Amino acid sequence: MMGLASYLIISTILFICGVIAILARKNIIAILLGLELILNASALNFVAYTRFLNNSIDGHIFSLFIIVIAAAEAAVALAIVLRFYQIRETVHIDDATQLQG
Amino acid sequence: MFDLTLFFISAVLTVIGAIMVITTKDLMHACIYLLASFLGMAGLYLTLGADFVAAIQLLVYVGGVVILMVFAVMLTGGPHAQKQNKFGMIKTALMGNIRTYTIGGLTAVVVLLMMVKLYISIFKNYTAGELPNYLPTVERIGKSLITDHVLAFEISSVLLLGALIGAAIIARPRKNRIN
Amino acid sequence: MDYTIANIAPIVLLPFLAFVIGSFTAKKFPKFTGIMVCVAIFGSFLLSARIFADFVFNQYSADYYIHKTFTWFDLGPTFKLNLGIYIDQMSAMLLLMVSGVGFLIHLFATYYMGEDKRYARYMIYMSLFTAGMLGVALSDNLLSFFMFWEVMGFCSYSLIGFYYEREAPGDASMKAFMTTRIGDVFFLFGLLIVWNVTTQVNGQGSFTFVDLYNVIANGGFDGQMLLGIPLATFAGLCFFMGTIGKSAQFPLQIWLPDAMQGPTPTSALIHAATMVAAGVYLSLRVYPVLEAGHLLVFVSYIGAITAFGAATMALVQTDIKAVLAYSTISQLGFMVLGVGVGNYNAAFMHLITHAVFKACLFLSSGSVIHSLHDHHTGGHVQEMPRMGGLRKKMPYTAFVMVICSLAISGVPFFSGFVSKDRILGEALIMGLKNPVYSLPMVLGFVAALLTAFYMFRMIFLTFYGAPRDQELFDHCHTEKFSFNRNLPLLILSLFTLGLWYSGSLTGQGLVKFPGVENKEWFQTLIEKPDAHHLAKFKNYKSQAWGKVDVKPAIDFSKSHYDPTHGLSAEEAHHAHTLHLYGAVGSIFIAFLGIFLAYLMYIRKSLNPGWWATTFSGWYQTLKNKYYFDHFYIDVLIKKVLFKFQDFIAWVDMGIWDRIFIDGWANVNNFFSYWARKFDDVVVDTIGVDGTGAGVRFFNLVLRTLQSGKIQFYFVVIFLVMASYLLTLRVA
Amino acid sequence: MHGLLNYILWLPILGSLLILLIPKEKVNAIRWFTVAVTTVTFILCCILYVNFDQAVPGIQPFTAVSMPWIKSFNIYYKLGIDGISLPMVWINGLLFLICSFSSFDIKKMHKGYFSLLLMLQGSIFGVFMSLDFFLFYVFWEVMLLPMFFLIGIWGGDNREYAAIKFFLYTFFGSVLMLLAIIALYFAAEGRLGAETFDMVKLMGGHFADLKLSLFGMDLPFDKVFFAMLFVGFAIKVPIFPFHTWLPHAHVQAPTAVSVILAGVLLKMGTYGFLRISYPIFPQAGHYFGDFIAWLGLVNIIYGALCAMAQTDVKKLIAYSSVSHMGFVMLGIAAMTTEGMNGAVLQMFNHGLSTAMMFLLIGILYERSHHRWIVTPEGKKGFGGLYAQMPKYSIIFIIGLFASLGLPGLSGFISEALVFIGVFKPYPTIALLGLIGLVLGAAYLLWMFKRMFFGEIIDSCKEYADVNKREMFYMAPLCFLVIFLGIYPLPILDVMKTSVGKLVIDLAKFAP
Amino acid sequence: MTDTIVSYLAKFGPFKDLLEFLTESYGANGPTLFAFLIFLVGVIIIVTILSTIGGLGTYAERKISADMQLRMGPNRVGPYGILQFLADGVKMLMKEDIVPKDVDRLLFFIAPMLALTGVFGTLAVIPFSSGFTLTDLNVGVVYLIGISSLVGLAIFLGGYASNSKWSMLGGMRGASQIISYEIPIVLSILAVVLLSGGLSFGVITRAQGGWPHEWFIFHNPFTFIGFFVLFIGSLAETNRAPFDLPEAESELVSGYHTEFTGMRFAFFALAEYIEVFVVCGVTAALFLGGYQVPFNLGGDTIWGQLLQLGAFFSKTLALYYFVIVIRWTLPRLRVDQLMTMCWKYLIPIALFNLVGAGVWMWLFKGKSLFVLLFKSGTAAAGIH
Repeated sequence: MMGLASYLIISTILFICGVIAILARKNIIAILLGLELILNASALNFVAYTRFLNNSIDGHIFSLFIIVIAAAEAAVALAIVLRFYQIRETVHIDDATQLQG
Repeated sequence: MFDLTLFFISAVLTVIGAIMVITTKDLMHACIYLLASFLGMAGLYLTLGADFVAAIQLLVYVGGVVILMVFAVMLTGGPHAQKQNKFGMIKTALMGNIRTYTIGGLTAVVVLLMMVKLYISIFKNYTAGELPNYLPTVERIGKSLITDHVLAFEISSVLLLGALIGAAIIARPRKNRIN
Repeated sequence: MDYTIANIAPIVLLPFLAFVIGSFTAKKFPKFTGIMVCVAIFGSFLLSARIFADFVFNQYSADYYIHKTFTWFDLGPTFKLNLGIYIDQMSAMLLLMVSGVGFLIHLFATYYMGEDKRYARYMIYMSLFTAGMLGVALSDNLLSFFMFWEVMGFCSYSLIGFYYEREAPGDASMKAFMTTRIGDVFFLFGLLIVWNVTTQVNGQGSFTFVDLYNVIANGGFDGQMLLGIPLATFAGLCFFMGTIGKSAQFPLQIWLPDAMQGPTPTSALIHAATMVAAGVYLSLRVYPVLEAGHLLVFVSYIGAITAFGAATMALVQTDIKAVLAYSTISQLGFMVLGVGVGNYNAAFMHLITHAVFKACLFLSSGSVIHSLHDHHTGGHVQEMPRMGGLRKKMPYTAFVMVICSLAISGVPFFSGFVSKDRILGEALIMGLKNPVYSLPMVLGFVAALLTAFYMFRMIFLTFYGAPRDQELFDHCHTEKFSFNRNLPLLILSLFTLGLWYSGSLTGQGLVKFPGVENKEWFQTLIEKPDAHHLAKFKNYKSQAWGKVDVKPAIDFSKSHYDPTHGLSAEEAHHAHTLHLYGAVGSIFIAFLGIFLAYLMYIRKSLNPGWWATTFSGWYQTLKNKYYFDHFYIDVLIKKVLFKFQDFIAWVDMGIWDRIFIDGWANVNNFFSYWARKFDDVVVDTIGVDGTGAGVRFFNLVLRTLQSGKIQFYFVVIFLVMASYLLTLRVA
Repeated sequence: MHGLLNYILWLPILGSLLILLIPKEKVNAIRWFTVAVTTVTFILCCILYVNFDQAVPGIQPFTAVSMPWIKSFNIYYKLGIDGISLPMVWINGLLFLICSFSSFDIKKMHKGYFSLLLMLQGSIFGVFMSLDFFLFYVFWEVMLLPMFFLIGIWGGDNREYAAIKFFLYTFFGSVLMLLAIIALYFAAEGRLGAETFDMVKLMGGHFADLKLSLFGMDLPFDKVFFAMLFVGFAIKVPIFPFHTWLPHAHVQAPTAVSVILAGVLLKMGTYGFLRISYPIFPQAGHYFGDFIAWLGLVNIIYGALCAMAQTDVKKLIAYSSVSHMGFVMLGIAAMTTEGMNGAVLQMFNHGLSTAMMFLLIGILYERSHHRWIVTPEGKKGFGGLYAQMPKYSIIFIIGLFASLGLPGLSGFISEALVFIGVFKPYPTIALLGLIGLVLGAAYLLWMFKRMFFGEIIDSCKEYADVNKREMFYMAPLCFLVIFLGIYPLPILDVMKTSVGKLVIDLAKFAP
Repeated sequence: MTDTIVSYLAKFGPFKDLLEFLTESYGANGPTLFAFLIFLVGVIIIVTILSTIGGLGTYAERKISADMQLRMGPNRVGPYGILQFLADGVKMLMKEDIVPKDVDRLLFFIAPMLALTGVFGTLAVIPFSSGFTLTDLNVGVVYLIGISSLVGLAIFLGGYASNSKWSMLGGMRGASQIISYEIPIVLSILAVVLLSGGLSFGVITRAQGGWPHEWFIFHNPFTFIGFFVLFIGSLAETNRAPFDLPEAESELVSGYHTEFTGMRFAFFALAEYIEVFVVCGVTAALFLGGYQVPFNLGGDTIWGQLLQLGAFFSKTLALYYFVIVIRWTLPRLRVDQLMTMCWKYLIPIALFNLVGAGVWMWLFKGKSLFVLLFKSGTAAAGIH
């Protein structure tokens, strides 16, 4: 029951949920939530592979770095969102199109 | 048995949390569901013998990221803000509609196919064997971090510092711009 | 008597230590400093007196000397610099003279400078000077000689410029230093030649006199040329340039009159008794080189011209010190003339006697000047036209000054007669023997005449006749005897008597005291370093500086007086006869000079004003010092040197730096301008911007894809990733 | 004892970094910290001096430091001193100690100033200590940087011009030097078996018969690169006609920097001749001997004449440095024991006396804020200073006479040694060089006369005499100038063995 | 998982027999199930005791403040009014559960639970004694910090869900305060971790000794400062005075729990008081030797365990008393002062301490100041 497959299924569900959150939501923060989900899905995959495929510690370390990067990304992204909100008074993703070609 | 119980509780928490994140209409609730999902993830890590990762998951996501998210949600509107800003834009964006969910769903199906294809190759080569015992990982991670992965470790520390300063600078209100 | 470091070195070190200690105590304890300096020099005097007594009374051999060396520094096998002391009869006498006269002058200075606010500083400068002069006397080598010589030059500079609140002492001190400096650098070059020659002969360079004599004795200079001139001549010229500079000989005599800007004791010690005499002493020390270089005629001409020219200039001076200054130059000229005519010991004797009476004269004039106080200007009076009749006010000074004037004029029984007569006598012999010397001979006699005249002119104008400035006369205090004002004068005047020098006390002189044996004294103790004398240096070895004196292995027999001075009997008779003529002539000349002065300034039967107006051209020439100062300063320095240096400086900054160095910037600008043009037009506008324009065109087409909607991008990303992964075959 | 040179070299540089940590308002802390660092450095230099074994020719073994730096290019971090560099190292320690006291007068940006000063000291130490050519070059160039800023920021009215001129000029020379260094590096492979920057290995005239093909001509390798090194060092010395940066730099630089510039920096050029040019290209050295000797003579007389025409005191002293460095060049060109010893001693003594002069002018400038002997309007700039500032004048006299070479003060012995050394090979030059002595006395005394004698002019009446701090840092220099004039052995003894070895080595290659 | 109740009991013979029996009859899952049961019992005991202590905390607070203000304090219910907290508790249970109209219901319900969960979660790793520890996680410290931050989230959610300005401000203040002060706390705990070489409370406690000089607080100057940093940070973490800005009565009515009544309010209050106990206990375990008894009196026996419990509780309660005294002594800080204190003073000091402790470890091979000072004392050296 607690095999590799179950973990991979869980992580796939998380990933798919993340993708849907990213594509379906129009609120930037909600999109960030989706990103977190995707990151977590990959981290879970790493740890799961470590457990089932080889017993080296590198998978753990990789997921640790993913956590670190997620934290940094959350901090910076939210700061940008706040700044964006201060300037534009909106968090609608389609309003952030200043960089269009 | 204890493990199995923990696995079930965690898995359910994770999956339900994740699904609720994409289905709920309230952003604040989504955050709380995300928290649940993260807690579940920590539990899953524990069942995988990754005690340190679990603890860090708890520390970073529960103590840090979710609170940040919640803050951000609160600062960008909150529950009872006006719906429109001075440019006439929608202030608190919709949490999606049929069209976006359709696009998302279709893409998700494609991604799912892709992942399935990936997993097939994994499972072809994978044979379930004797699983190793749970061993404390803290020391091994620590040694590994300052020997094999020291460069990545240092770079990530610089990254965090940069993120800290960057976030502080970006988010700081510029006094002369306030009307 | 044993000589050790402990009883020779203090001769120099005592005054030097007094200078060092005095530099620290001068500000707080000026009186103490003055006394300490006097005591230190008196200590030197005692030590010198012991050496003098030892050499002159005990050894009685011209061959006896002490020479000790120590290594100053050592730069490896080929270079070792030894310094040391060399004492023979000549240095022993010079030491006694310098320390004795120096002590008396210091004593006088405590009176003369006693009220000055920089009294202590004055005394320590004098002390340093005395150390330098004693060092010169003790030096065994040209290098330390040169070093002490320059120390004296520095002290002279400082003391001439002692009253630095005024401009004139500044000018005078600089002039003095610069003029002597010209001689000094030639002296330094002479040193280099000596070093080189000794290196060639001995394999080891040396500056010592004995090595120099040794080299000359071994013919080291023979056949060597430098810049087309025989090396010995070159070296001799260089050394003699040192003499010319330091002893104020023609043509570098210009600094000495100006040096009178210093306080009077300074003039007495430095510019009359010792430093200027050091130049002559150098000539005497390097006499063999002069002789080997065949320079004696040249030397005698320089000496005679100086003696005569300075004497003529002294005729028209009105400043009491200026008269003495020109007289000093003139007497130095006599000494150099003595060297030139080969009368070695007469020249040295004149150095000693002149030091004594000229010091005395200067001190006396100082006494006079110090007494005359002008209440209008607040300064002292030096102008003779404002004096007159002062013998009533200051009898001691007047007496002493008359005695000394008699001595300098060459009146018999005074020291000046003894020494000057011998120089003139020798000049007469040479002049008669060799027509080349006739001009120096004539000039020498005329200068002697003029000397007597202008000295008594000074005496008469100062002390006799009626007071010409009554107010000044009235303010002048009547002289009271005091130990530091009059005692030095009296002691010095005592030694202007001829019997000390003429050999009368030892039975050599013409005037003999009954019951006195013929003993060695001046004439033969100071032996001319001729070939015979040099022979003993041929195998000479100097002693290392040690604690105990080791006398030379040779047992020197005491010298006997040789009336013929090593000449054949006939020659000696001839010389003696001529000497007698010369003596009679010089007595006559001296009295003639005094008589003329008497006629002019006491009897007033000859009017000096008439002479001045009649020969006004000559008078102006003499007043203007033959236009030497004008030529040197206004023409050579201001017209030539200043123009040249300004030109050089202008070339340096204006042409070389501005145009050639900074000009590179323009060259650079030119190239950089064209490089920039090329860069702007060809590379940038056509190449780079052209590419940009091309890119922009495609950009217009492709930008529509960039909607800026992030979710669109995500979709694209996912689709592309998926499409890529879906094409992968399952392994 | 083995790491002593490391400490001496890096202590000032460390100090210059640590100063940056002191808040810039705490001016006194910065000053005294600098004094502390320079004091410790100076004490270390004294320890170095005490431990020096004068019997050993060449590099002292106890000082040798050698470790690989950039291994792939055979570049080593190699330090060591011998009798030629020890006096320079010592005087560098001393002068910076004195300058740190003198720099209390600085008015702005203390932190940067003192930091740069210490950095300058460290880099100069590096030049005098390094035995690896590459390291030498690095320190040589590093030295330019603090110098540039020190002149360019804290200098006089025309400071930017002077600083840029100094920098570009010296840099031009350095580039030629770099070319020679690289050429030697590659030539060493053929001659010594391996490419190397090691000065000690390169020495010994290995490159005499190499040919260099340039613009289609076959040129002798050693002569070409000797000439290039010559230009590089000559600019630093400075030798006529490369001297014009010096008056500008000196006049514009602040006092302490002038002192360092004249006292130590100029010696780097002559040190380069003694350490690099001559030992590596002895044959070329003999070949160019006459030329260098004549240039030295021109330096002496030309510098003296230019000095005489100046109305700015500092410019006058700057030109006098040109003149005095001519003596050093003359002594080096003579290639005799006496001449070389005299040259090295002159480097040291000139460091002392000219440092004194610049410090004294700095003290005066502190009071007067101008340096004109005769102002551009033709009036007297100074007058009667002797009466106004008696103590100052006494010190000035000591410095002045040391500068013009009065026996009994330090300058004389070295000049005399130089002349003794020069006389044998070049009697004519020796004779003409004497003109320089006369002119040297002339311009200094003339300056002294114009500034110090006579009535006190109105503008000079408020000048205070030297204060205790100024007395404190002038006293050691006065003492040294007099002491070394009477007893030069402390310096002569340490250098004579090394210099003697150099002379003997050079004599082997005499044509 | 060495030092837990189960492992402690496993040292006794009868328990082993019981385990063997269970293994025979129920297979491998038997002992696990039994261990789970024992664990459950332990949890119930601890939660009960701690809830009591939390309740008593309110009583102690009122009594001590009364003492300081020369009042009587509660004195009606029970002897000296000691049962006052029970009375209060009953009152709260009986109260009407008011849910305001515009609140976010989900969050309004979750927030108190979350607070209590966070606090109770931490109890799992608190080392009450060498035998009586629920679980000695080898990442215990990290776990504790992570799980206790749920309280901060709970406070924020409470403030947000109430849909009231006061609550909102209180919640925001609480959250920002808690995440800020977590940094100095973690840094000063890391210094201790550095010294002891482990992340579990057992390791850290065992690295210390019974005597004060063996405690980490006196190990070296850096830990001495670190103790105060941790203590100050803990005060801020638990929103105690002078850092009680989230519930500042005078400004924000009652802060984040203004709208909560009845049992929900009780949860918040209880969570706060238990958390104070928890942080005090953590501080005691990290710096003050935890449950260590001098001479290791009693050893593994039940008496020894009781002595250890006594030692732990006495240290913790002493700190608890100190916390209360501080509350009634110092005035409240301003928000900007609070942040200045954290970011400009505590964090640099904590960083400095961390580096300093590292340098100390490297320089002196981990010997304490005492050992260095009295190197010859074999007793001191032997204990390390």
